[in-house]
Order: sequence, then structure tokens, then C-alpha cells
Amino acid sequence: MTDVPGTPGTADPGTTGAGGERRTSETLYYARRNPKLLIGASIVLLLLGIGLIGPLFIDHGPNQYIGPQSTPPSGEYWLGTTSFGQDVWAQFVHGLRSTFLTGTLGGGIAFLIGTTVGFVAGYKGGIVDEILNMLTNVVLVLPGMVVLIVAVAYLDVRGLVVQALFIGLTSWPWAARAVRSQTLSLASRDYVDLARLSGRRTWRIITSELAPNMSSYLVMSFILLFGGAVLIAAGLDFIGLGPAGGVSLGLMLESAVAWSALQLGLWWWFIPPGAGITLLVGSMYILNVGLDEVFNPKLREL
Amino acid sequence: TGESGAGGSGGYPRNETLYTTGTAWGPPTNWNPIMEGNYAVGTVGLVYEPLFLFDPEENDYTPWLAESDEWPDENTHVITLREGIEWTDGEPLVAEDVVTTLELGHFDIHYSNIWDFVESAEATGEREVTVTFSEPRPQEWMNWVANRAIVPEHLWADKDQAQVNDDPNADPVGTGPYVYENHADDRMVWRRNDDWWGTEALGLEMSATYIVDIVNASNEVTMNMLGNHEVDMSNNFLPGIDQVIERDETITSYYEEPPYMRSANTAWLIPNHEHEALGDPEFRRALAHAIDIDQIISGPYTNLVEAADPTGLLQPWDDYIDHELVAEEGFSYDADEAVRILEDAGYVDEDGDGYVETPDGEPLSLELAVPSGWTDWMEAANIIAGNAEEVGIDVTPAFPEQDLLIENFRRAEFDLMINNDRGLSNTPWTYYDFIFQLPIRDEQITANYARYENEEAWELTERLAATPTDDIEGAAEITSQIQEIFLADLPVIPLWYNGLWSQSSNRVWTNWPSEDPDTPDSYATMWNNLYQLGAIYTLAEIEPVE
Amino acid sequence: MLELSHVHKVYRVGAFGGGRLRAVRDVDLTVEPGQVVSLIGESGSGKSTIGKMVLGLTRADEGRILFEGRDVSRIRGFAARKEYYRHVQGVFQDPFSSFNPIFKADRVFEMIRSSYFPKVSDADWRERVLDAVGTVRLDPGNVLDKYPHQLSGGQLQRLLIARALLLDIRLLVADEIISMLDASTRIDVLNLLVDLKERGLGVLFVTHDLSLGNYVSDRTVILRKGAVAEMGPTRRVFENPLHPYSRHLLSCVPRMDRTWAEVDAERAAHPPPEIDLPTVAEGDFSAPLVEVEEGHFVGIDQG
Amino acid sequence: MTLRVNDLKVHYRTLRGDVHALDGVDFELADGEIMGLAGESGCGKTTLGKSLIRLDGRMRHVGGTVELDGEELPIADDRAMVPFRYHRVSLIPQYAMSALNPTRKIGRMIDELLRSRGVRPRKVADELRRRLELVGLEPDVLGRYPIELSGGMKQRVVMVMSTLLDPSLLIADEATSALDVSTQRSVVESLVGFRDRGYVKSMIFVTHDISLVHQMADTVMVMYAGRIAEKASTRTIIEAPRHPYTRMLIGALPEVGTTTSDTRLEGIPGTPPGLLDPPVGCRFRARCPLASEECLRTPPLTEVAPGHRVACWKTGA
Amino acid sequence: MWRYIGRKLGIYGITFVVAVTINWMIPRFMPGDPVRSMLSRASVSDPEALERMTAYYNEVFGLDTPLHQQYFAFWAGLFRGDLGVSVWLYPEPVVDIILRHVPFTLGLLLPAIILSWIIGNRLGAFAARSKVLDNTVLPIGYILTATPYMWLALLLAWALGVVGGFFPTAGGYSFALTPSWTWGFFTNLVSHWFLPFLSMFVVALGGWAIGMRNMIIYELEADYSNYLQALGAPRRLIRRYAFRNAMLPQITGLAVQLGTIIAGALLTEVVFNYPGLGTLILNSLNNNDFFLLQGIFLFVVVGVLIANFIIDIVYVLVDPRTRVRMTGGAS
Ligand SMILES: Nc1ncnc2c1ncn2[C@@H]1O[C@H](COP(=O)(O)OP(=O)(O)OP(=O)(O)O)[C@@H](O)[C@H]1O
Ligand SMILES: Nc1ncnc2c1ncn2[C@@H]1O[C@H](COP(=O)(O)OP(=O)(O)OP(=O)(O)O)[C@@H](O)[C@H]1O
Ligand SMILES: [Mg+2]
Ligand SMILES: [Mg+2]
Repeated sequence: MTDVPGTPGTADPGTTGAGGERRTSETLYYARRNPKLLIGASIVLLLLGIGLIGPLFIDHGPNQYIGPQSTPPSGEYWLGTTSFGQDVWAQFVHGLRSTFLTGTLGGGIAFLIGTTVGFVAGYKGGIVDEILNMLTNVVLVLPGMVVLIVAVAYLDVRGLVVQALFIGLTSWPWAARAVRSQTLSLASRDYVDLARLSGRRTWRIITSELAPNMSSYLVMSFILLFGGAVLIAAGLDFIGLGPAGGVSLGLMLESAVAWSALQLGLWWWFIPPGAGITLLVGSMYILNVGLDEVFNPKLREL
Repeated sequence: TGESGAGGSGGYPRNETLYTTGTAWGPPTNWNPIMEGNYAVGTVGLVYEPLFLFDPEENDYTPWLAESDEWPDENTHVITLREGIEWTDGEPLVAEDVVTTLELGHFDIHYSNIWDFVESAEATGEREVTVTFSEPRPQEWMNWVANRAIVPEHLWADKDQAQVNDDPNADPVGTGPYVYENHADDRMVWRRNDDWWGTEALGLEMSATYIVDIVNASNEVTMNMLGNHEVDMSNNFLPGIDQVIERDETITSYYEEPPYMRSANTAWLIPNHEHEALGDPEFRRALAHAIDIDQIISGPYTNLVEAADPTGLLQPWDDYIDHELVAEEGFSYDADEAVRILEDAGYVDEDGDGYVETPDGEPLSLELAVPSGWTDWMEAANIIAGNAEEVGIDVTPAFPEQDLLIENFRRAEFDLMINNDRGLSNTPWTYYDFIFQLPIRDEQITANYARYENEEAWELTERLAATPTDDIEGAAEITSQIQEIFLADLPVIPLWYNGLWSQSSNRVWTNWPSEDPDTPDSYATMWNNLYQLGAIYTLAEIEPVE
Repeated sequence: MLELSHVHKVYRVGAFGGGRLRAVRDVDLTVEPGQVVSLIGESGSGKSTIGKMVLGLTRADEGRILFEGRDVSRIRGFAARKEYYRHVQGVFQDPFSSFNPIFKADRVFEMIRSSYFPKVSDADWRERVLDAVGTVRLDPGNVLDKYPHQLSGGQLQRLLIARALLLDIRLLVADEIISMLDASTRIDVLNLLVDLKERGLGVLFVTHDLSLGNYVSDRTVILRKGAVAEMGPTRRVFENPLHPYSRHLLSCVPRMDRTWAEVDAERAAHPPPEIDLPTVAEGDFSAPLVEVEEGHFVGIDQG
Repeated sequence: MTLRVNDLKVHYRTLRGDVHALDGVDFELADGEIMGLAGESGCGKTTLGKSLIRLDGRMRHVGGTVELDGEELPIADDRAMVPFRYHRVSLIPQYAMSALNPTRKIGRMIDELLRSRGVRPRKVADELRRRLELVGLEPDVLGRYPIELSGGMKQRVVMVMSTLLDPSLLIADEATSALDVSTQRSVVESLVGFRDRGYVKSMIFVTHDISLVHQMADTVMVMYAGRIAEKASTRTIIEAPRHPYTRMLIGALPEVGTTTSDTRLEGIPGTPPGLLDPPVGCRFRARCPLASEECLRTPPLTEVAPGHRVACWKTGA
Repeated sequence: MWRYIGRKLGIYGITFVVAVTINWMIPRFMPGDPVRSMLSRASVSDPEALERMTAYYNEVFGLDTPLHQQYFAFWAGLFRGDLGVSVWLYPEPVVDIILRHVPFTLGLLLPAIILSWIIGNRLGAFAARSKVLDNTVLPIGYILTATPYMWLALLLAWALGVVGGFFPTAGGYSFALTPSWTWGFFTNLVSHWFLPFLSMFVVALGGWAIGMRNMIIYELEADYSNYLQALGAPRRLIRRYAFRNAMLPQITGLAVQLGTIIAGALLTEVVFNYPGLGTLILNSLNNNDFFLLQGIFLFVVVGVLIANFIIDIVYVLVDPRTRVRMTGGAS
């Protein structure tokens, strides 16, 4: 669950737009007119809002048995109840929250590693690049999910954070590659040399010269990593390697299946978590294309 | 393996084949009856057979390979084998076979411990075996007799330790009603042994030519297969099956209404007595009162199980329960009572965090462990934790890997857990052995995980073991004393009876056991030891649909 | 002041760094204070590489680069390097890529300040900046507080020179600083270099345009495939090119006074004298120079 | 008369309004004429070149006409232009280095292009080889991929390819800017050779480099901020320019041999106006040393001598 | 060329060593004891016997030697094609078990990958053709790639299997059959294969379509496209070039996506109880059979490495740029 969908285009981020102010205003102009960006962002924000605020309005725990068993959606239980009488809506809302958390954490960790490796490899070059490249290739070739399964299987404690950490540790390589190639092209730009001539340290050059120039690219990479992390986490949850005792959309799906929701016709139990994940990740991807079109003058349409 | 018979091209004819599932947790890989827990389910029962069957309804032993037995004195058991039984390779069943089987126990195998009390086993005739005991323990001995499969001397006598433990025995030679036909990773196929001795001797004719036992898939897949009548009998716990049974005429279980299933074993809440508070009987009693079993039963189990008796004994052992005592001393869900007991014993919430502290004022928080992935138990643990919270006991559910949990509880590294290691058997001794066994070792491997030390209770248990199996009254007297101790101390807390999961499709095969007097009463469950408890009859009693 | 002796630079090239490319081969050259030395050559002849090595942006593989007696390639550590940049600065080819497009152009001054003059007060600093901007003949009101895209190439290039002037520089490496500029603004920047020279700075002026090199420089070094083909006082090199390569190069320069045909005809009429060029054995990567007349050297013939 | 451009106006549509990249351009190009097109960056040279062959998505034809060999080019109509392209008007783009499909062998790409334009590759195969040889390329480049060629080789391949159908008009946009002087010379000489052999009738050669124009062009047109400043024969432009801008431009060019010690050249102060909202009147006004009241009105392009047209009030026709 | 292959092989070699090492390490440094768990199922009651049996199995599995010896023994075994004995399916050799399951997984993976790649690319190129198509194909593609594999699999199983009854929903072939070279068995095999295949295919399809669409848009903006347009070349030709060139990054994309698709296969197999490596992983996981788990892991890694290598070679063969760069052409 890594690359491809809406991978930031091949356009050179450094050349996008001429600069500063004008770029910001133009970006905003296009952003406001890009339906993909608008639709994607509003769905993501809506889901985020539900995940953030939703739990505040629900006074019972997501796993509490509070209502009648197996009731279809109604005014009282918006998404019905599970066969134990748990409120599916409450689970969904909490699940969204932790899905966002896994995505942010897992995607964030992968992003940190990936960008750091990419920046350092691309900027430093030489033997450092060789080694990091090798590392990247090694991790890239290792089938992430299988590594995760093997690793997570032997973990003593399975929490959300640990899960996210492991996902982060395995899903960074393509981001590192992408950032590296961007860095390579940016690092040959004269202002980078000029910054060195101005007595700047490497990390400052990376953070204040290179990174800001690839910000759109970085944002897009993060989004993809986020989506990937959510999907991987859902997969792990589904085969029972999810966080113990937690709530997440993947775990909801797992328990819906484990408790025969499909066979018993409790569609309101197994549709929402899957649809939630699909909607979230899908709109993230669409948002990404939108961003690409906004940041990348080649793709803009008047 | 794998020369296919009928399965070759056209497959096994549907109306001659019984499809079952729910018993095997992995691909069949060995047919070695000594490798308990590893052999393909059916190896013992369908291929290899025991000397006796235990009939839980009658609380009696049915001679099987044996024709009769006799106790000349309490230290001697003489077993006579039936005449005319042949191994599938044509050799006759002889007394030496039984002796060899017993003597395999000198190797490191799971029943090595019988040699703790068996002194010798000799063939005193061609079909007569005499077993002498160094210490009479008829209950325990009969447990062996009614469970363990006899292996042929002519094939097994020369095996060494490694072969006994490792040999997959891919070409099993037994005496039973079925023989090995075929297997794949997701199935085990048995073919009827048309020369089976039982047809003549017992008048039992196996109905299905083939039994295809499907390796357990996920609940959802199993449910689909059952719904499509691709399997005839499922021995899985299928949540929500009650709705299917209600809805679908052709899917039946033993009872037509809750609990639908008979009971197979008791799920116990096991506290670690080495833990300060859990070592305190009052605290355990409070805990027992705090648990709202009905919530578990109607929740994750959708009423497919029943609450356990306060003694924890299964229904077939009703004779051994002292009902008067239970009425007086038994416990039931009563949160207020729980709070009261806690208060009296000095467990109160002084620091106002909502949870009680120990009488010394130490904060008290407990972890309730159930194996990860056991979804029903996980839910139950959640409920118990919630119940405990209501009376002010801080219990957090934890879901470690099963193997980790096993290792931990053997070493007393746990607070609370749920366990059901022992189930239906020929004697309640197995239960009391499980609860009271002494001495406590560094590792408790098969019994007394709670580490409850009560010499008196253990002594009573030993006496129960020594009680002749037909002396039910004598045994009940002992169990009554044991129950007095049990109910006072509650070393472990009985929760509910796990079901003897069985749901059958009547589309191809019918006449499944049920409470209806017109149908058989045997067990329709093919788990490992249930053949020896009479499930084998079911295979003869089912009838093909026209 | 700046002295390169037997400097080599080998890049690893090819898809997997298998190949070797000798971008700079056995180069000797010196820059004196108050002198503009042009480094002329075709694309890929190693001009920028030399500039980068002098600026410590890439390391020489062999040889020594001495700046005021200290070996540049042996500078270790961040502080030492920073100190070096106090005296040696560079301006690059593309003025637009020398500015980070998302920041205002005068950020280049701020960077100098934060690295080298953290203690200077705001007012003081502003004074210095205005001074430097004035020196490069820019109107501060026009160029300060603007984004790079709001300024012309010439303005940007001059800002960069102003930036270098904020430090106490003694050597400026100017790598093709005019090639991206319009003809109308080029000359201003060139004139600026001349001003600097008059202030006693050494300038290493990298260019591929012979007429521009000729315009400002005192000495000229013609590079070919990383090695020096010809080196000497500018006037001599242009009026009397000795190396066949230099001659060829000069004959291809589009000139305003003569067409190519005329140049060819002239050359045919007065064929230049043959010169004995130094040769080296196959596999020997040295590139010896021969002094043909005083201060005028020719290098090896690379075919 | 090969090409006649009348009051051509082409704008770029942008967010902040139209960029008046070509704002009334008038000129003629005779048969066999090579016209150098010079001017500061951003004055509209590329725009002019593109307008004559293919307007891209953001360009809008606002007014004016283009006639080629007496036939009007429907430059605003992408479809209608197709028959003219390649056959009649062709182009050597600025980006010749990347103009070839990187994954096709060159010969094959040319074949496919020809076929798609209704020409049987067979018919021109010999001609193709001949021309390749003419520009100093072995015919076996046809069997190679673009990446296997150097920049100069690619440039020449594009040159041959673009002129294969003997167009009337060839637009060469900065065709040699990326090349080394020696390669530049041979490419430029080949271009002149193509004209001489009649492979192309006339040519517009866009460049920054006036000295290069001097080497090859018959006439030079100098543009300034979307307008024509001056057009005349090369010799006239170099030796007797009339427009102050041209004069200052020529004056800013150092010659081989000039050094600072001889003369100190001067550049042109100031920057050209933005074309988003160009000033009225003469656009060079702000930088012009001669500017006066008059210059507030737009100067017409007037013929001051035969073939020499200037747009300046001060040249007083 | 050979250099390049050598170098690639080097990288894969290192990856392999790393993978093997990780693989060897994880179970040994994580909690849980496989032998214990094996014995716990055998319910051996006598503590001394348990001790003896533990020692016995530790020896069988080679767990009684010092760690470094275990490590080297592991490698030695590897080269003999010996991945040890399964704990769960004791005493069957791990390799045998895996080899039995590999065909099923390959049978799912290969067609799913290849078909989705080919069709997805066509679809993506097709979508880039017009705005209407783009606005329909694109969102659908995104939704598809964002669908968790198992969810789609569940829905398909439910809709086409249980409710529709068109396809069986579990197993690799009917429980009534034994494998044989007959038409009946083959059709049965295919009918069991179809749903898992379909769900993987559909999810992967979306990804490729999107990738292609994005690539081709860039290609259509490339200089060579502009040049051809200026010369009046028809759109068909330009599209053809763009498509071909956009394919190349998609080939590398294939290598990058392999891990994801394999993950998808694992999840899909679990849903359909398909007897491939995915189900096997889950089972070995649930049974703490780390020898088996290690073996599968190695198999998957080796498979991925081989696939990557093939992709690398193919890439070199189809992209003249890399090929020329490698054989050291001019420029
Ligand atoms: N980082 C690098 N890695 C590998 N090769 C390089 C690198 N930088 C430069 N080269 C190669 O070294 C040679 C010299 O490059 P350099 O940039 O010094 O040439 P130049 O004379 O400045 O050319 P130009 O006029 O094009 O700027 C060229 O062949 C170039 O391709
Ligand atoms: N796509 C575009 N969108 C908006 N404005 C544009 C676009 N392309 C060019 N322009 C503007 O049109 C004017 C003319 O541009 P053009 O490219 O024709 O100049 P040029 O003379 O070819 O410059 P150069 O010498 O740099 O190639 C410039 O002011 C430029 O900013
Ligand atoms: Mg350079
Ligand atoms: Mg241009």
C-alpha cells in the first residue's frame, strides 16, 4: 500500500510558480476552483471532524453493551447495534478517531524516516547516498505486510502506537526514493550552494532551503503514506493483529465478520467500517490529485 | 498417501458422504494415536478404539474392544477382549496389544503418569489382560481405559521413543469403523471399514461411506458452507447460529430453543492465589458475586450457553452435586452483596479513585487475561471487567497470545484468567484434580493454575480417585465434602458451561441427536475424546435423506 | 593568492557509478589579487568543477588548492569552512536559481548576517546593506523587499555580488555570471567585475564566451576536456593563439567585424605557425604545460 | 513574398488578465530571406514563432492576419492549420534536445511522423540520407535512440527532420543557444546551406545573439516588449541602427579584442515594461535617453529607407 | 549490462541476507517458546516427562545450541533447501508444506497482477482521453484502490457467492474432489479461484489506471509531444508515444507495488479460506509455528526478489535510455 495512486507527478517542484506571494495567491485561486481538491478535502475534514468531535457527544464507551441487540439503524442508534447491543455509530466514531491516529502516526513516522533518508541521501550524495540507497532498496523489496505480520505476531503488547510504529518503519522507502530524487534536482540549484557559502549547516539547508521548496510534494507524500498506513493497519486488524482492546475501523470489520454479521444480515455492522476506510483513503487520494493539479502548473486547466 | 478411490473423478457421492467441520484446527499431518493433540481428529475413535466407552447419560461404561472386566481386588483389574476383532491388516486383536499400549507409557508420552500407580500389565490369556496397581486409583485408571486407544503390538512393540513421538503413522492400522482414505491441507477423508467388528458384535452400521472432515475455516466461511448445506455438521461455535436455527428449518441443534447446545466444559475464572487480594477467599467471593453471567450469556453467546452451577460441575454429573449445600452456600450475581463483602473484608475506596484498595491501603488493580483471538472470551472478559468496576474492583482485560498466556499462568504470572482445560469425562475427579492438585510446583502444567493450597481438599480428591467407579453414592459423599470447601473458599469461580457446539444440516443426513425422544441422544460432536463418550453412535444413527 | 597545482577531479558516472570521468585533469593556475582570470572552455570542459573546488563545494581528488597559503581541500570542520567563506565567495550562472523562489530576495543578506554578523545592530546592518547595494549600482528602493521573480536577472546577479561584498572577500569565483543575462544588462555586471578588480580582489571568471572573457580579464585559461590547453595573458592568447584548439575556438566565435568566411579566408592566407605540443603517454593523466613565450603556456594535444 | 504578417496580436490568458505578448506586429519576409529575430528576453520572440505554426492552449489570437505565399494561415483554428504544418511551415524548437521521443529509434520516429502526414517514407528516404550527410551525420543515426546522440547531433537531426518536406517557412527558435561555439557554427552554416539549396524558402531565426545573426541573416528584426522596434538588413542594423534601443543594444556588445582598458561599454539601464498592462505610447520610453512628449503616442513602424523600418519618433522619417 | 545485472544482484543479495537475518532473529528474540506451545497442546501432565520432551524437541529444532551456531545452521539449512520442521504440522518439513501452498498463491497473484496491470494501464490511458471519461474513471479508480482488500472480498463473497450462488466462497477446490487431471476438476478449481482473483484484480486495477492516467498526462505535455503537434502529427500518434513512454514508469511501479499486492493476496486468501500462503501465514501465526512462518517469509522474499529482478531486466530491455546508459553509449 504504497505508491502509485496519485503519486506526485514528475514535474519539478522547484519550478512550480515563480515565487512567494504570487504563488500563494495563484495556488489559492486554483485551489478554490479545483473540485477534486474541494470534494476530497471536505470529505476528509468531515470524517476528521466526526472522529474528533463525535466521541464527545457519545457518553457511553464504544464497546459497552447499551442497547437492544442487532437492531437496524434508527433515530436512537444511528448505525444500529451489534449483536451484543453495542452502538455501531459510537464504534464508528471512535474507530475513525483511531484510524486517523494510526494514519497520522504511521504515516508520520514513515514520512519522517522517508524524508530524512531522502534528504540526506540526495543532499549528501556519495557514499552516504550509496548506503542509504541500499537501505532503501532493501526495505523496499521486503514485502511490508509480511514483515509486519511476522514482527507484530511476536509482540508482547499490541497497541495502536506500536502498530503505527511498525507500519511506519516498513512503509517509508518509496517516499525516501521520491524525496531523494527531488532533492537531487533541488540540490543542484544554486541557492543551495549559496546557502553553503553563507555558512549554513547541512540540516539548516535541508530544513530551510530544500524542504520549503518541496512542501507541496511533501504534503502529497504524507497523504499517500497516511492512506497506506490506514489500509495496512486495517489489514492487520482484520487478521487479528490489531491493537488489543482498542477500537478501530479494521477491528470493527474483524469483529463484524467474527460475529457473522454478514450471514445474519447485519449490514449496518460491516458496511460502515469498510466504507469509512474506503471513503477516507479514497478522498485522500482524490485530494492528492487535486493538490497535484493546483501545485503543478502543467496540470492546471483554465 | 493419496491413491484416490472414489474421489478421483466424480468425487465422493453426496448422499454417501458426511461432511463435518469444527474439530480440526490444522491440516491433518499425522495419524499417530499416541501424539495426543496432533493426530488427525478421528484417528482415535474412528480408526483406533478404546477398551470401553463411557456413557455419560447412564454414568456407566460400555464394553467396546473389551468384552467384560472384573476387579478381583481393588489392586487388580482384569479385562477380557472381544473375540474376533481384527486389525485392518488382518491380524487379530490380542491381549498383548493392550499390554504394549500401556507399556508405551514408559516412554515420555502424555500418559506416562499412569505408571505412577500401575504396577504391571500382563497378558494372562490370549484375550485377557491383568493390570495390577501399586495404589488403587480406579477413577483415574478408568479414565485411561475409557479414553486411550489400543495400538497393535505387532506394529508398535519395536518402536523407540522417537518413533512413538514423531512417526506420523501415515498408514494407520486400527480396528475401528473407518479407515484412512485421503487427505489434503483443508480436509481429512475417511472411508468406511466394511469389515468392522461392531456391525456384527454391536449391531451398529455406519451410515456414511465417506466422512470428509473439513479443517476449520473462519466462522464466516463455516456459516456460509452450513447455509449452503455444503457441510452436514459443524462443531464450531458460530455466533448467531441461534438465529439461523430459528430461521432455517433444515439447520438443527440438540435443543430447539436456548441454550440450543449441550454443555461440554466449564469456563472458570481462575485467580492467582499468590496474589495478595486474590488469595483472600472473601475477595474471591465478592468477585464471584459481582459477575453478571447473564450479561455474558445473552451478549457474546446470544444464549447459546448456560450459566454454570456454583459447583461448576456439568449436568451429567448432577448426581455428584450436593444441591442442598448449593442452595445454602452457593453464590449468584448480586452487586450489592459483593460490595458488602468487600467492605466487611476491608476493601474500600479510601483515595476516591473509584476503586477499592487492599485492607493495607495499597491500590489494587488486576489484569484479566484471555487468549488473543478468542473473541467470545474476549468479550466476556470485557464484561467481567465492567462488572468488577461496578463494585469498585479495578480489572483490566488483557489479550496476550495464547502460548504466552499458557507460559505465564504456568509460572503464576497472571492475576485473573479464564480457563476450561478440563471437560466432560467419565468422572468429576478430573475436575477436582484440576482444582485442588498438590503439591504446587514451580510450574503448574496441567492443574491447579490458581495455586490453591488446601491439603484437606486434595486428600478428599485422592480419596475420590480411589473410589470404585460403580460406587456413585460413596463418591457423592466425598464430592459433597469437597463442595463444602469449594463453596466456602471459591478457589476458582465457575462462570458458564461452554457448549458442545453442534449444528447440523438435515438436507442430506437426518435423524440427528436432539431432545426429541424419537431421535438419538448421543453426542453429535466429533471433537477428540467425544467418540469415546458415545459420539460414535451418532455416525451409525444418522440416516440419509431419500 | 589562489594557486591550483596538479588538481584532478574524477566523477563517478553511469547508471551505477561504474564509469569514471576525469572532469579536471592536472590543472595548474594562479589568481593574484587585483587580477581577473578567465576560465574559458566548451560545455563540459570542467570550468564549473574548478570553480566548485575552489569554493570548497566539491573536493579535489588530487593536487592542492592553496588560498593564501592554506590548502583549501584540507579544510576540515564547519567553523574553518565558514571562516574560509568570509574571504572567498562565489556567484553563479543562473541568477534565478540562486535565489530561493519562496523567500524574498534580500534573504541572501540576512543569511550572511545571521552567520557572520549576529551581533551587528539592525540599523548598522541596514547601513551596510545599502552601502553594498549602492556599490553594485542598484537602487535600494527598487530591489529590497522584493521576491526574486519581481527582479530582473541583472538585478539579481548584482544583488549576489553585493551579498559577497558584505563580507571581507578577497577572491570571487564568478561562474558564468552573465550567460543567462540579456545583452543589455550583461555589460553592467561585467563592468562591476572590473570595479572589483580595481578594489584589489582576485576574480576567477568562468565563461564560455570568448569575447566576454577577453573584455574583462587579465589572464585567460582555455580548458579542454578538463586539461589546460592554453594559458597566458589575455591579449597574447587572443592575438596569438598557439594551441590548435584555441585557434579553432576563436575561428568559430561569431564576430561583429568579420564573418566566418572572412576569418577562414584570413587563416588560409596566413596559416599560423605549427607549435610543438607536449604529449603524454596513454594512461598517464598528467597534463604538462610548455611555456612558449613569457607567461604564455600551451598544454597537451588531446586530439 | 513568402510571409506577410499584418498587425498580429496574440495574448496569453492568465489569471490576472491578458499578457499582450504580441501587440500589433507587422512585417514581411521575402523568398530566400533569413531573418534574425532579436530582442530582450520576454519581448515576444517565441510567441511570434509559435503563432505562425501552433498556438498553445493559453494563447489567444486577438487580431491580425498571417499570409504565407499569398494564402492566409488560419492560425486561430488548430484543425485548419494542420495541413499547413510541416508541409508549409515548420519549426526547430528551442527544446530540440528533448524534442525526440526518447524511446523510439530516430528513423522509426521519422517514418511514423511522415506516414501520419500522408507522405510515404520510402519516397523521401534517399533525400533524408542525403540531408543527414549534408549536416555531417552518418545515416546510421536513424538506427539510434536520441539518448545515444550528443546535443549537437540531436539538434541537427531535428533540423533535418523539420525541413524534410521543404517548407516555405522555417522557424528556428534559439536553435543554437545551447550549443558550443564550434557546433553552433556548423549548425548555423548548415541552416544557411539549406536555404541556399532551397530546402526551405525562408527562415526566421530567433536568437539573443546579435553577432550570430550577423553571421547568417540577411535581415534583422529587433523586437521590444511585444512590438517591432526596427527591421533592416543585417549590415544596416549593425552599422547604422536608427532606433535608440537597437543602438544601445549594439553598443553593449563587446567585440573579440575589446577590453576594459580600451573602452568601457555601457548597458541599457532599466528593465522592459511588463506586458500584462503595457504602457501607452512608445514602450521603450522609460529607458530611452531621447524620450520626449511625442513618445507618449505609439510610434508607427515607418520605412526610413528601402527595407529599413523603424518605430520611433526620433528617427524622423 | 552485466555490470548492471551484477550490481542489482548484489542489492538483492544483501536484501536477502537482511531478510534472512531479520527472519531468523524475530522469533528468537521475541517472547513465546514454540516448543512449549507445541507441548502445551499435547497436554503432557507429568512435569519430568515435560522437561525431557522439551529438551528432546529443543534438540530436534536445534534450539539448544548457542545463538551464533543456530544462525549458521540456519544458513546451512537454507542452502540445503532445508527450512526445518513445522511445529504446528509436526513432523512435516516446512518446505513441503509451503510448496503445497505456493501454486495456489501464484495462481491468484500472477493473473491478478498481470491482467490488472495490462487492463489498468489501458483504462488509464483511455481515461486521459477526455474530460468526461477522466471524471468518471478517475474517482472510481481511486475508490477502488482505497478499498481494503478484505472488505471488497467479503462483499464479493457475499454478493456473488452466498446470495447469488454463482461461485463457491471457500477453499481451493471442492471438498468432494481430489486433485486430478480432469476437466471436471479443472473447472471446479477455476470456479473456486474466480472470486479471490476478482477481488484482487479489481483493487489493483484502480491503482494502475490512476497511475497510467497521471503519467500519460505528463507525457502528453512533454516536449516531444509538443514538437509533434507543431508538425501536425495526429493525436493518435502522439497518444501512442505517450502511452508507450508512460508504460515505463509503470513497470517500475510494478516492482514497488508488489509488496502491496502480496499483502492483498494474503488478506483475500484469508477471506476465501483459499489454501495459499496467506491462509498458511495466518495459521502458522495462530499456532505460533515460527519455523513455518519463517519459511513462508523467506519464500515470499525470494519470490519478490525474483520478481523484482525480472522487472529490472524487462525494464532494461524495453527502455532504451537505461539500456544505452548501461552499455555506455555516446552523449
Ligand atoms: N556531480 C557530477 N557527477 C558526475 N559528473 C559530473 C558532475 N558534475 C559535473 N560532471 C561532469 O564533469 C564534466 C565537467 O563539468 P563542468 O560542470 O565542470 O563543466 P563546465 O565546463 O562548467 O560546463 P558548462 O559550460 O556546461 O557549465 C562534465 O562532463 C560533467 O558532465
Ligand atoms: N504561458 C504563458 N502564460 C503567460 N504569459 C506568458 C506565457 N508564455 C510567455 N508569456 C509572456 O509573454 C511574453 C513573451 O514571451 P516569449 O516567450 O515570446 O518571449 P521571448 O522573447 O521568446 O523570450 P526569451 O528570449 O526568454 O525566450 C513574456 O512577457 C512572457 O512573460
Ligand atoms: Mg559550468
Ligand atoms: Mg523564447
